[in-house]
Amino acid sequence: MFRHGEKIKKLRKLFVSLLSLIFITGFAVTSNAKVLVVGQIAEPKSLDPSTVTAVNDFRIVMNIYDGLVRYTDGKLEVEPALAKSWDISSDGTVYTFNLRSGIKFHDGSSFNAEAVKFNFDRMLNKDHPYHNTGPFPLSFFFSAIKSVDVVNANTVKFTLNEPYAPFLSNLAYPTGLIVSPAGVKKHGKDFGRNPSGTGAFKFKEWKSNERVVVDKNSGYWDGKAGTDAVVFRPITDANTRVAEMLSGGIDMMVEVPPASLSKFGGSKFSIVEQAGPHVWFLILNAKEGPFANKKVRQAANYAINKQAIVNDVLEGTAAIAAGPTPPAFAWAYNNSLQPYPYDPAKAKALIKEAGVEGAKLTFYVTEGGSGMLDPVAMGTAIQADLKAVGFDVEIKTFEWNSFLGEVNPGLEGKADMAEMAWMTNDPDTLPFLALRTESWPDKGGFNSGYYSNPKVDDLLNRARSSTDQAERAKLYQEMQEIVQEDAPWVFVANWKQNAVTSNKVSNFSLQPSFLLLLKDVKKN
Amino acid sequence: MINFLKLISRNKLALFGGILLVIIFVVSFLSPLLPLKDPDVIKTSDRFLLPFSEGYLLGTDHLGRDLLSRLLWGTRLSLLVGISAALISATIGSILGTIAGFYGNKTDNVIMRIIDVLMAFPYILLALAIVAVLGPGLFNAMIAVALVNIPFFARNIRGVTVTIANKEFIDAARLSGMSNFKIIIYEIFPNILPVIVVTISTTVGWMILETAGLSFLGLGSQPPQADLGSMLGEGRSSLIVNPHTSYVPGAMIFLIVIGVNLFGDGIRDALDPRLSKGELVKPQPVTQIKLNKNVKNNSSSFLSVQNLTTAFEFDNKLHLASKDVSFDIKKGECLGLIGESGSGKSVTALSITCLVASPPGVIVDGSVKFQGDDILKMNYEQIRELRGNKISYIFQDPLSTLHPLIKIGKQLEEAFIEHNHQKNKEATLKGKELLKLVQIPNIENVWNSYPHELSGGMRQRVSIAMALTNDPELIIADEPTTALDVTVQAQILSLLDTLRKERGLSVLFISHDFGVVSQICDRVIVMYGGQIVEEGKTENIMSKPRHPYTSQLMECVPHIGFGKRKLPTILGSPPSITYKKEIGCSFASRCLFKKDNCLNEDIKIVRKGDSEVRCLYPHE
Amino acid sequence: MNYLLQRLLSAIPVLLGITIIVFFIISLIPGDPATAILGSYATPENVKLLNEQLGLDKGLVQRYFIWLGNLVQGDLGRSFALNRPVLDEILERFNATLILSGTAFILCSVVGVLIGTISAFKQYTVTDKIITFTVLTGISLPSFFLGMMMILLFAVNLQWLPVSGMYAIYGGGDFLDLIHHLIMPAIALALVATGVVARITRNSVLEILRQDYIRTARAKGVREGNVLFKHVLRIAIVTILPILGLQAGFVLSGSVFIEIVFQWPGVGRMLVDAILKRDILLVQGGVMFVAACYVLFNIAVDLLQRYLDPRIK
Amino acid sequence: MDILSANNLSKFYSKNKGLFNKQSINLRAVNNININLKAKESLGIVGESGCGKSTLAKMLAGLITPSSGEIKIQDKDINNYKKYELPNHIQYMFQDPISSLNPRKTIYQSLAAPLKYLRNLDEKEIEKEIKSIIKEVSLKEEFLNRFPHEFSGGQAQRIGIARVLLSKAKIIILDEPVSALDVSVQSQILNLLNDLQKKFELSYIVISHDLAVIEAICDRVMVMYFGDIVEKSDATELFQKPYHPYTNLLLKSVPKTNQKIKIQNLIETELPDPINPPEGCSFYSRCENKTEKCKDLNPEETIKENRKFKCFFPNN
Repeated sequence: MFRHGEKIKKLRKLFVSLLSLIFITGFAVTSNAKVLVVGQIAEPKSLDPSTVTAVNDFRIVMNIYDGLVRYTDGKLEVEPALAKSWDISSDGTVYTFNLRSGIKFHDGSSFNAEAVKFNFDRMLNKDHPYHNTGPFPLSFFFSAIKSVDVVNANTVKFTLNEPYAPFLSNLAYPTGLIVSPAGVKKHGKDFGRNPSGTGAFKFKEWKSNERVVVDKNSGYWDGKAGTDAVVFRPITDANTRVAEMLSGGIDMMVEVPPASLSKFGGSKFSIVEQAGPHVWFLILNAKEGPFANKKVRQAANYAINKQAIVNDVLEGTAAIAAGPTPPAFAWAYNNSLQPYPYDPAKAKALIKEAGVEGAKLTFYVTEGGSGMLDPVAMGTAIQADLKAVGFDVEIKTFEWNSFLGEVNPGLEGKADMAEMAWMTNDPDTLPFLALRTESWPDKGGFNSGYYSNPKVDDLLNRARSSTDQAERAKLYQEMQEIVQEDAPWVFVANWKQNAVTSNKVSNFSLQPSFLLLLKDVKKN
Repeated sequence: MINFLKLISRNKLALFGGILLVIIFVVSFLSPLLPLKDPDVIKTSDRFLLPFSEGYLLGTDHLGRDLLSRLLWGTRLSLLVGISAALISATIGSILGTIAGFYGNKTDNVIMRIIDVLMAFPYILLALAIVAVLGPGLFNAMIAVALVNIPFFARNIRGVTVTIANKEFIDAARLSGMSNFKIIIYEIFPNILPVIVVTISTTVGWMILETAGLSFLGLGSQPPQADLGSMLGEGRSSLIVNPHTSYVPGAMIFLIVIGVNLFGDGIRDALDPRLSKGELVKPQPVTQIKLNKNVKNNSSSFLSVQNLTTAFEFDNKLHLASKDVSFDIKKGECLGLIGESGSGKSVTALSITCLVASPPGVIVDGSVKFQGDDILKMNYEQIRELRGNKISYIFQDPLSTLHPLIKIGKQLEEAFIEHNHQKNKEATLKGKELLKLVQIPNIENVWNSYPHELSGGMRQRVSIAMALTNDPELIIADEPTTALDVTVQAQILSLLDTLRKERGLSVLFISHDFGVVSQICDRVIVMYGGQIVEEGKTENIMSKPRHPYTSQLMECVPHIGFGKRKLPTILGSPPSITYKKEIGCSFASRCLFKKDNCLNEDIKIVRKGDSEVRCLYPHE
Repeated sequence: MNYLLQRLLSAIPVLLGITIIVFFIISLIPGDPATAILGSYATPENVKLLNEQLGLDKGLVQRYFIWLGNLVQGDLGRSFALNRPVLDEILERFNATLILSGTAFILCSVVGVLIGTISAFKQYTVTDKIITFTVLTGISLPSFFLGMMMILLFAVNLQWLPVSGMYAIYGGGDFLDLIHHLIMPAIALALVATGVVARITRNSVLEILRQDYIRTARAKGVREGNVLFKHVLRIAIVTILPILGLQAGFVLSGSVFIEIVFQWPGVGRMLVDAILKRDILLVQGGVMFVAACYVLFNIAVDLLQRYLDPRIK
Repeated sequence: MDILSANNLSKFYSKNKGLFNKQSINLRAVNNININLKAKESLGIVGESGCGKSTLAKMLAGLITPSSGEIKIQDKDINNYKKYELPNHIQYMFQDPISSLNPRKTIYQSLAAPLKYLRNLDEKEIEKEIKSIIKEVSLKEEFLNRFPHEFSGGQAQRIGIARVLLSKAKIIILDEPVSALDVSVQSQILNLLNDLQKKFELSYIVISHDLAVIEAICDRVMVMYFGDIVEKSDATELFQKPYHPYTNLLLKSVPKTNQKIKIQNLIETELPDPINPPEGCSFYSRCENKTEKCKDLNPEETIKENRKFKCFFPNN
């Protein structure tokens, strides 16, 4: 018995020392000064910019690749990038780009006009040998392109079917980033896992669910990056992401949950904010049910307390939306537009007028998704507001992809309202894809609520083909007024995107384009 | 039912769990009647209020809803879901399990393969897929949780059913003309019901956790409806800043599940017959000794047992198994202890080295002097030194008394190593020598065999060899041949007799068979109802029993050579062990010579002729 | 050997059954993979086109057999959503799941059996009560909740342990670094299973202690320590082995939550996403892999049991 | 006339040797046995554990299906009886009286089953029958509402007897009817069985390992060894003058109260391997009278002085 007791004592000692060993190593982990760790909201789908659609993926690819043009720092205006300059034909259908010379892709191959042609042909031409490396869901951004021609090694000519105002802006979008043709030829379908561009960082490794690492591209044409490397860590759970940020596991995180912003108030962190072209709205089913009546749609706009949602639920990380176009598109925004005030009494009156008191509504809510902010909480708050004016709202929640599968084909026969949010690069995109009669779901658009106003259709078509920005602005502003009055949506919020960085990080700013540019960021 | 509640309330933790559950049930099911705020009313300006804020006892959530109200409504829903899920999967699972277990063969094979398939599938993914198919919602989550738990029930119930289906009463029912269906309903079901109840009670908590898990993944209840899982999911997004929104539902889940578990354990214990028999209490290495008085024992015999009284303690009552047993064994003597079941003979034998399982066994009186030292006054280490060394045992059924998973050789060596602190080499030599001694052929083979690979006779020889390991001076053989066939019995008895004589061993030989005892014992003690009723030389007792019990018992043993006939009998059956104090002769009720005063007072053992007898009117 | 072959062959119908269930359940989920691939801009037109490209316009049964045919040749297909060979993705992540669940499993087996035995051997003492209470607490907490609490306490407040991930982003990568990251998730994952194992062990040890062969050992004068380690544990392990086999399944399932909470780069989170995105081939491949491991593991448990318990032959 | 007869009855338990070995192993339990039972007769089957006597008994009662051979009851093959008709003719009494009663049913419920399902009586008749039979087996009426665990072995065995009687079957197979009971109770049960046999004109097949029990109750005895009947005889003659050496060994081995132990020769006690039964006489290895002939040839049934046995060199 005694001998046995001694054995236990020895074991205990061993155990204690083992434990302390483990904990001591824990304190030894310190961060490397020159590596920036970014907390991402999800695992990227691919690092082939032509194939991805999520902002989360854009945040990485923007740092690996360059486009012909890019957005000016802090603005939504286009400036030269891989193209030094360009000419636009007077009818607005031919764009000729003069390319920078001597630029190499990370894999060593050269960037030239052939590479540009390869990129767009791959996306647009079904017979291109590498078209099968797609699908390219956003290729319709460039559907106006008739042909891409190599004039000489440093000159490339785009011919469009018709004048298309957002063309340059779309080129600056991640879908327009230029990938290495040699890389695509080498890796084929797996190019997305072995990306090669001309950007400030070059791809180093991608470990599933762990990290994507990019190294400084020391030969970058536009000056060297401020850090040796950037690590993108996918941390899907917002809470864990916040915890990692607090404990120093990451240097920077984007899309900070509003509720946890208060944790980052001290001097150890800094919060960066930037409004961007984002609008969060409710699609109302204008084809059938109570919302077929304009008065009821307006009533919904009056009934919802946007102030409470924006200030409380979203902790001030968003502003009230007045109409379909976000104020971030300053030149196209109608400043005279006033948001629908919170007026439940008026809402009730309108509902009574329309004779749909106590109607039962089905409301599609998503659990989360690109730009959706805090959709369940917002949906619940909206449900409560509508209940207050006499609507019986039943919420159905869906995971993001199922949600899109339900909503994009149209709400007819299924729901009366659905949440939605868009982040775009041009004032044209959202209304053109989601408000025109021609963009009803059965015609291949995203007008899931079946809104139709010939006047709006006309305004949008004209704005798109004009190359004069002042004229476009006028058309868009008129459109906004009509749409606000027609209320096909409930206009809820414009997001101010945010990010938190540790105090070691400097020279960081968010872009209104929602893209994450890390080249100039330094870490001390 | 009252009995059942009593059993449960005996277990304090279960009672605590039960009370906890009752409170949670009552409060949450009364929530519609309680003066609570509307759980769905949003007041975003009051969001994230801490517990004990004005107007909000438990604070508010991210939309400013009253947490207390949501908690109670949510608990109500979660309980409903958990219990319904448990009931659904229990019903379907039990039906499948019963069918598979009862019909066996192909039916069993097909059902169990399907169950295997479902079990190999990570259940949470299966549940997830089912919810994805059915669409989100608490009801669908419940269906999914119920479905994925069916295999668990089916497997459990199948196992129990197989055991029951092989019981003799099922054959008996079949012989009573019952169809398979009726057998399942009337014979099997009542027997598996307790298992189902126990399984349900222990899985409800698990189901609540699982539903919470699905809600955590966002597939549970739809807003604004509250259930504990979705509350936890909602709270989680603000865990770091406002942890109370997670703590509140988390704590409730914890309380419910711990309540269910404690109460479930209580139900399990109450329905488990082994517990009431004390079978799930750890037996101490030495019988509990609580001597009431100091028994004087001046005997200088080799072994002297004086006034040994051993009892079983149930419900704080002492059931006396052996009463005031006194006897001596001389060196080299073989003493037989004979009696029917419940006569106290085995308890007496085990009490000598304090081997009666305790609890429930207690030695309440007596003295056991072995070579001058009182064993009942020794400490554990001293007793252990005696066991298997100077005093060793041979037990009845060698299949259950030999360790099933240790090779014969290892088991033989063990006693040697424990007592001699010597290494394996000597122990092996000694062990093989002993196997030769008990005339085991093919020693090497047997050495490396497991007990189940040997025949009953071989096993008992191994037991004898094991008992002889440390050259003991006393061997206590407790019905060593009862489980054996007659032909084997004869050989074992002959072997024992030879060894004892060769080695001058003292033997205490316990048996119920007069034939066996008379063949090898020098002296015989007859026990009845825990007492010695007669003692004397074997030939005297066999030829001239004095006690009416002894004589009547000997008469009703069927002997060969008398043909088909009516046998002499003893009326009634042997007394069972009870805590009641009975005065007088315990055999009186069955005795043919009973007189009025037999029950008046305790009867002392007296010398009559060559024997000692506990009887007022012994045979002449 | 013969038995091993027999068991392996008998696993085939089970695995086949799994593929059928996975394939058809996933196919029943509304929505389609094309929507997931195309993201927000998925128009019904594009979806239809893409579905044709992916071969999803073919009949369900036909697709199933095509998949099965490829599987036999070792080709698990290409994930729709990740645009990557399924096998690559699984192999890369499975390692992590194996490390996490394996550690948790070993933890729950060793600790569970150990404290269960101690608890039984010290029945009704303070030790027993402390263990019983701890075990009860352990099995009454949702593992994901526990994980969250652990992060809050040990990672955020005390900063002893890293919040998430499997290796440190820089400087790490060695064994100690792994252990360091493994502590919290492994404990959170193992806790429930440990509780279950400990409870069952306690009961079976108590039952074993009542057996005749334990009395025999005591009658031989075997020391209590040896009774416990040589006689009781031997049998206890044999009785608990099948339970451990079951626990492996629970641990594997539970790892889904833990991988989410601790951002462990394993296969669990991937499968949840894949199910929701209807990435049929990835789900098929992943679940097959996990299930095959579970089945193989149980065969190993069976073999071990046959080895430890000679009576079974 | 024979009330029951079995011809060439065998039972093999087969098991595939392995996955790829289609050849199966036959475990021999009962091998080619012939039995006949006359009305009002009691036939004993005696043998050691593992000799196949319980398998034989269960086959006769229809609880196990034979591998080959036929069983006839009242000259009608048992396969030709309707599904639940057989128990009306033959009943089986179990060795362990307690475990043959459903622990969760009262004695009344257990006893009512045969009346309800075999004899289709109504509630009133059932109650009457049960009350009368309970007297026959000397139990009190108040026992009827108790559960099996409240009874001693002897009482439970009386309940078992009562149930068997309620079926009105004339043939009863008694499998070790008293081996689980205390000596003082054994004789009560044996006497009861003898009395009931006379009263209800029953035929018994008694299975036991205990020669004394068999002798006390049986008219005729069959000695079974390794799945085979090695000797058949009138009870009295068999116990006085065993022919087969195995019968002789059994009789010799029974301990007697009036003699001290004799030193036994350590001859083989093991039964042959049931997977590989020996070519010759299965008792060869243990036999005192064996010769080379016995090793190679299995003796056929021999009739000598009206006695049947399977041995080349019988005792006496």
